[in-house]
Amino acid sequence: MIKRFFSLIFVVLLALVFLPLVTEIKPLSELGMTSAKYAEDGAAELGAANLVTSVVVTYRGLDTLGEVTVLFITTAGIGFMLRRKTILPEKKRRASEILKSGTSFLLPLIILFGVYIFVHGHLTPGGGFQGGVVIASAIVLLMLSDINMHPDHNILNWLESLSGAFYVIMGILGLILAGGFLDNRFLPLGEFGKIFSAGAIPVIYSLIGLKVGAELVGILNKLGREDK
Amino acid sequence: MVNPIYIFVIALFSAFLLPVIDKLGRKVTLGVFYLSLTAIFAVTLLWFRAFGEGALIENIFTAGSLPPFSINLRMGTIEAFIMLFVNFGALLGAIYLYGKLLENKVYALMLFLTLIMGVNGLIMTRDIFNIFVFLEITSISLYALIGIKQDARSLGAGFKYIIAGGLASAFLLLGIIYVYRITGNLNLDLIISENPLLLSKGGLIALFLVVVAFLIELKPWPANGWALDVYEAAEPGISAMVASLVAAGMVFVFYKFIPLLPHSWHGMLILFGMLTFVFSNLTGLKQKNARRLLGYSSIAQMGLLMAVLLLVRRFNDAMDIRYALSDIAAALFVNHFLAKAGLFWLSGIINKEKARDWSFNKQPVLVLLFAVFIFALVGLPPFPGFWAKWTLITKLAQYNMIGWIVPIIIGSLLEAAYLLRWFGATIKREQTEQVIIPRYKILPPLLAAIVLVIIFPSFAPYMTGMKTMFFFPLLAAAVLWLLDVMPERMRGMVMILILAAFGWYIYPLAKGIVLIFEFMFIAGGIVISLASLNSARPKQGYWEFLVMLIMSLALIPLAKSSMEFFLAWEFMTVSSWLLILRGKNGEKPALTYIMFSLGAALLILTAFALSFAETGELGLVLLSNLNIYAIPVYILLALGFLVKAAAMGVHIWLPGAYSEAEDEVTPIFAGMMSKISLWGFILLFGYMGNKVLGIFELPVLLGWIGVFTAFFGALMAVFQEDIKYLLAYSSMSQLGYMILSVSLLSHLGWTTALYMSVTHLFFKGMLFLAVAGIVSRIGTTKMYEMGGLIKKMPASFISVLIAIIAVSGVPPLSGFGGKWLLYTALIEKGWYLQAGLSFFAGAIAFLYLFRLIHTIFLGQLKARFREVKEASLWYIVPQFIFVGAIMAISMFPNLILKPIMAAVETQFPSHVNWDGYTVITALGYWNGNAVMMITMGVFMVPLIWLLVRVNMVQKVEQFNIVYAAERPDRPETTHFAYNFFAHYQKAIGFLVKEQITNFWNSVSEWFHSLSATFRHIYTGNGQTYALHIIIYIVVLYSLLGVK
Amino acid sequence: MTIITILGFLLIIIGLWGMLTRKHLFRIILGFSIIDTGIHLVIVSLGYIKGRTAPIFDADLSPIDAINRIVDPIPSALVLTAIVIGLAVTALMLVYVIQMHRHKGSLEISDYEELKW
Amino acid sequence: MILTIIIVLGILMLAAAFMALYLKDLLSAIIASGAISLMASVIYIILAAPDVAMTEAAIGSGLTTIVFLYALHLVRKKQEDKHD
Repeated sequence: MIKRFFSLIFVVLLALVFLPLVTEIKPLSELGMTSAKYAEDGAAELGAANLVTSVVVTYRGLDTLGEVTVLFITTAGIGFMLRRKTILPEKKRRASEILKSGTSFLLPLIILFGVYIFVHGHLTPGGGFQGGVVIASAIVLLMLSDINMHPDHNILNWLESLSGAFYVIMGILGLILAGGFLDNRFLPLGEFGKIFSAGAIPVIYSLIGLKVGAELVGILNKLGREDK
Repeated sequence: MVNPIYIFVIALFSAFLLPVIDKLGRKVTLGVFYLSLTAIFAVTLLWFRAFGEGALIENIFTAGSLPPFSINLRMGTIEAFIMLFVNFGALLGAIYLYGKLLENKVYALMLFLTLIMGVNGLIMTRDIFNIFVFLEITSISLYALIGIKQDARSLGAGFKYIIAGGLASAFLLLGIIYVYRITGNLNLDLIISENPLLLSKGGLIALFLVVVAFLIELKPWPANGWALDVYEAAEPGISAMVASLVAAGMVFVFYKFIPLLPHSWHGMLILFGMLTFVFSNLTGLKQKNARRLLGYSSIAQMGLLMAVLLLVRRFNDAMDIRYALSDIAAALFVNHFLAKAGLFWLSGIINKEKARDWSFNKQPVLVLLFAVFIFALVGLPPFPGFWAKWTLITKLAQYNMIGWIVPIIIGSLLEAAYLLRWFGATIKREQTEQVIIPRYKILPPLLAAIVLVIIFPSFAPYMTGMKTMFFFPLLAAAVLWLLDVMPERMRGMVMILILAAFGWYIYPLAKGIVLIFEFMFIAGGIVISLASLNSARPKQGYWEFLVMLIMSLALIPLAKSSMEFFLAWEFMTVSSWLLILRGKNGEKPALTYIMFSLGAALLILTAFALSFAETGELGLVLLSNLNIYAIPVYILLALGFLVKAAAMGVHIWLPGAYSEAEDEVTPIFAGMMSKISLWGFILLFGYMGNKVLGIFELPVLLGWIGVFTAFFGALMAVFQEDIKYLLAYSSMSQLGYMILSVSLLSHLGWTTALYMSVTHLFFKGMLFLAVAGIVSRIGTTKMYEMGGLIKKMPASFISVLIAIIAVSGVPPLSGFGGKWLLYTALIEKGWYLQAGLSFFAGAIAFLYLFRLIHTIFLGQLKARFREVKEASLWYIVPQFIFVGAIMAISMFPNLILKPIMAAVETQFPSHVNWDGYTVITALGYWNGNAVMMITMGVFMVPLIWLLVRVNMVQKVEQFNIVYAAERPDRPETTHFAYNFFAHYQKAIGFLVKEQITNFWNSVSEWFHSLSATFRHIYTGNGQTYALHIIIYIVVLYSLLGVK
Repeated sequence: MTIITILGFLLIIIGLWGMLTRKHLFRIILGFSIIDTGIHLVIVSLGYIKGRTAPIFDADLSPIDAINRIVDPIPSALVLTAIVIGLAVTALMLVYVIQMHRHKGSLEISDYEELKW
Repeated sequence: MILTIIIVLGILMLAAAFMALYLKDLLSAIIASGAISLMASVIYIILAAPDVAMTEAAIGSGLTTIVFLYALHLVRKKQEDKHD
């Protein structure tokens, strides 16, 4: 009880620490120096219509590489934590027929949608992460519909490894052929607003999408496997 | 130069591809894994070398834009330096974990690589949000790796760790976004240059949140329970990574943010760092679990490092980038990095939970490694920690931040207490079970230890002007260690040869008083060492420490700078401590000894630091120029030397140390090492003369301490039953006389002190050697178990007899001259009270000296000693060398008095005249020759009378009482000499009750119970730990005074 | 949009409160994810400028006058990263809980106190 | 108008937060927590951050909830296994 009391007091005090952050900081009225530069030159420099994508994939590309790495670590970590010495016998359960046929109809559509999202990441909202999640959700649907179905471990591994490796290679290409690591301009910028534009951004975002998708599926798959 | 981006590329590339490569077999995967780590290390090594050759800081831009529009990295000297160690540690850590990595899934390899990448990123990146990302990469890899050991304990610990880490990240993220909001960018350098923007209230809070997040990552006291749990429960290979690698990354990030901190925060943050240092060490005092103990030590070191990083900002000159290696922080960092990782690795190899259960199973390599790491952490020379401590304290004094020295000293002593206690206990443990240890596990700690040793030349900048010979003790010890294959006696001979050569080498450097000391140390050392040749049994470490001790003793008077003095002093302390530890029951006394000695050393260090602060130079001569700090320096030095002299009040280390050290070593302690404190006083008075504090003249105070030491030492000697204890207290008493006479600050006083010092070496050497010889035959030091040995050991008897005549100060032997000089000197100065008391003490001395003859040699021989033979010649020969010396100087006092007086004359004008063999003072004269003749004549008459009547003596059975139908439960009570002075005890026993021992025991207990109290905050509950963090944040916020 | 900033902070505080007081391991993690959501709200709200549009160029928005018409793209980019990292930490915590439960069969934080002092 | 929506959403979110912490049924608590993210993504749309909105909806409310449910399932299953 005394701990609850202390918790209450100190949480309230912490709120008081935060208070000036709300009262003293006025709402933003114009862009800061960094984002003003992005707004002015970002489109011309990198050729992507979605400025957030420019920031995510190129200007702050190292963050994004790190972010992909974080997901990668999580997948590895979960696989690592949930390792087991013995494999328990499987329990079988049938999924309903409706769910099954519904899934087989929906699955290609959802995957296609996911691919669309990350391929258009430089033009419209969304990108590798969002597309990756969509693809992952398709696979989850599949896993739910057929409890015994699991994505092929090997394919996942290859997909994850290769997309990651190619992502890094894109970075090196930027370093060698253009201005720096993860610079997208070693490919032609193309015509602004078109799908084949913005240099390597669509390529990188697609790789990110594949990798994120594979990793998320990996996470869920590993958790799901524990099931048995 | 290789772009450091490739460090990420290598790590990520292999991490991404490892699952695929693993299909080719685990060995291949591991090959790629180790290759990647090596490549990363190679990259940093290249950079480090480039900076060594004068390369400039390199900024690495990404994404083809300049910062702040893109993320940039920086590779500079400090970055390269930290990364060099991080990547080296990573490689070693990976080697250590080889077994685990082989048996676990490939994920472990991937996680390890990302962990390393994360830490490298943390160090290089200059973008604050990127710091967050790399922090997460590091933390999440770590969270997963903590799960390498799967049991409820380590999982629970890992979960608590995640909670804490998650909270820290949350605050960091909030702080970062507000920093961005206020400054409009995320580039650290730009933010630093636009610092004023952050000085608004909102800005300061944002800054506070960022900083506090990294503080939490540094595990500040008391909000650090989660980290301790992980140190304790995780796989030691992982704990090693947390304590070294990850900590390095966090510290460096904190360092990067320091330029942003408002100046007004520094003091409070330093205080919090120091609190962590002191209280973590305090809490460690009660800890029994080895790894948790290491955890406390790690956290303490991080606290110190953090405080130092902030303090160093104030030393404008110390930040010269070219000397990054020799910087305090760098030295502390390297020291802690390697030693702590090494100890965690060792803890995995030993694999015992309780620190007390550690044993090395007869693996000398492990003992050596353990010693290196522990000594490095305690800050003993020649390890980096020593230089760090030295420089830190001198710099603090120089920059007028003397107050900070206090927590550093207290914390260091506490840390030394538990680490050295642990070391002592482990070394002394019975080593039984033989465990096979995989070679690869020994390699990492071995390499870490080697680096700790070979990094030594990097500290050359501190050693400018320092003579090489001050490292001879180490060198000699190393040589003897390498000669380990030789027969034991041969090694001993080599040691004596080394000593002789060293004596020959330093002879031209020594003049006057110094020469007298050198004579005592080198000649005395050689003679006494002869006794150690008596046995051919292998003695591990014996000759090494002995030569180190004697050589460092000899070096101390030769020191010209405080650095030289302190270095030799530390070598002396360590080697003597290890010699005590070698004794059969040496564990406890050695601990007491080293604690007092380290305390004394730190007092002396502080004094030197103050002197440096005032004069700006290290020369000891400059002590005489002191003005502002004269009084504190005087007092600190005097206290340090008093502890070393075992003066009244701080003497409790002495009896245990003397009696538990091996019998052949005790004469060196008593005859030689105790004199070093006398040298200290000569140094002190010689340079600083008389100082007055308030109404007290300090030398007068010291004189009183001396006379009381003489008095109580004698008194306590009276009531001892153990012969080595008796002699130990006797030495204390004698040293009291020397302090008294040196405090006189007169020609006669100093002459007395030096004269006594030399003769004391002779007769204490004899006595302890005689005792060593006797003990070697009868195997006990208890006097009530002896008796009647006169017939069995006549040679020993003669030497003891001569010695006690000499000690007691009756004519005709040399002790008389000492007493005579003393009283003359005291009266000349007008110290009548002191003269009276020392006369009284001299009388008491008879009581205990009488027992040496009476109890050991007279009375009746015990049955079990019927077959005892005379002690071996190895003991007898050195004794008789001393006998000859005593005879010579008793007969011809001017042999020794003349050089002493001539030497002292450089300090004080002499009022003493010489006439042939006669010393003439204002109060009378002393002709040693005549005194000798007369006394001999007086002595011979009764002796001959007794010899004639010898057949009339009636013999009494010693153990009559045993046959009186009683079976005594304490056999010693049947001995006629047991508790011999019981009647005196009734009268004056209250004076010798162990009040002082009790006092120091209660000091120790007080610290331990304080430790027990404080560690109760670590309840083991993850939520409580989270609450600690919140409280820490709120409290720190209110104390920093963010306005 | 100060009100959303406030909302974010309220969520942070509530999440913190839950994390500090609820005993069930799942609730602690839920508390964490509430804190995370709160932080994300704060970040995005700080990048918002009244009356402006998303930083995506199309027929309506040309790069020329973008500087006066778009909201700050950087917080959005940062939040993307933060969200993914949040998921990662949450997932790892849950896996820890699963393993803890496997080894000890308890989901109460107070049952994991064998390490102390 | 927008302000009203935000206020309503805000109140709902706070309520959901309390539900996530205090609802007896763990399953509902998890759903409530997912709902917070979902409502947050609506707010992101209002804040002109469609990318964030998509991500929060997909990851914050979608995936996180699924992971939670998986974990819950595993733990419950263990408990049942124990009771058997």
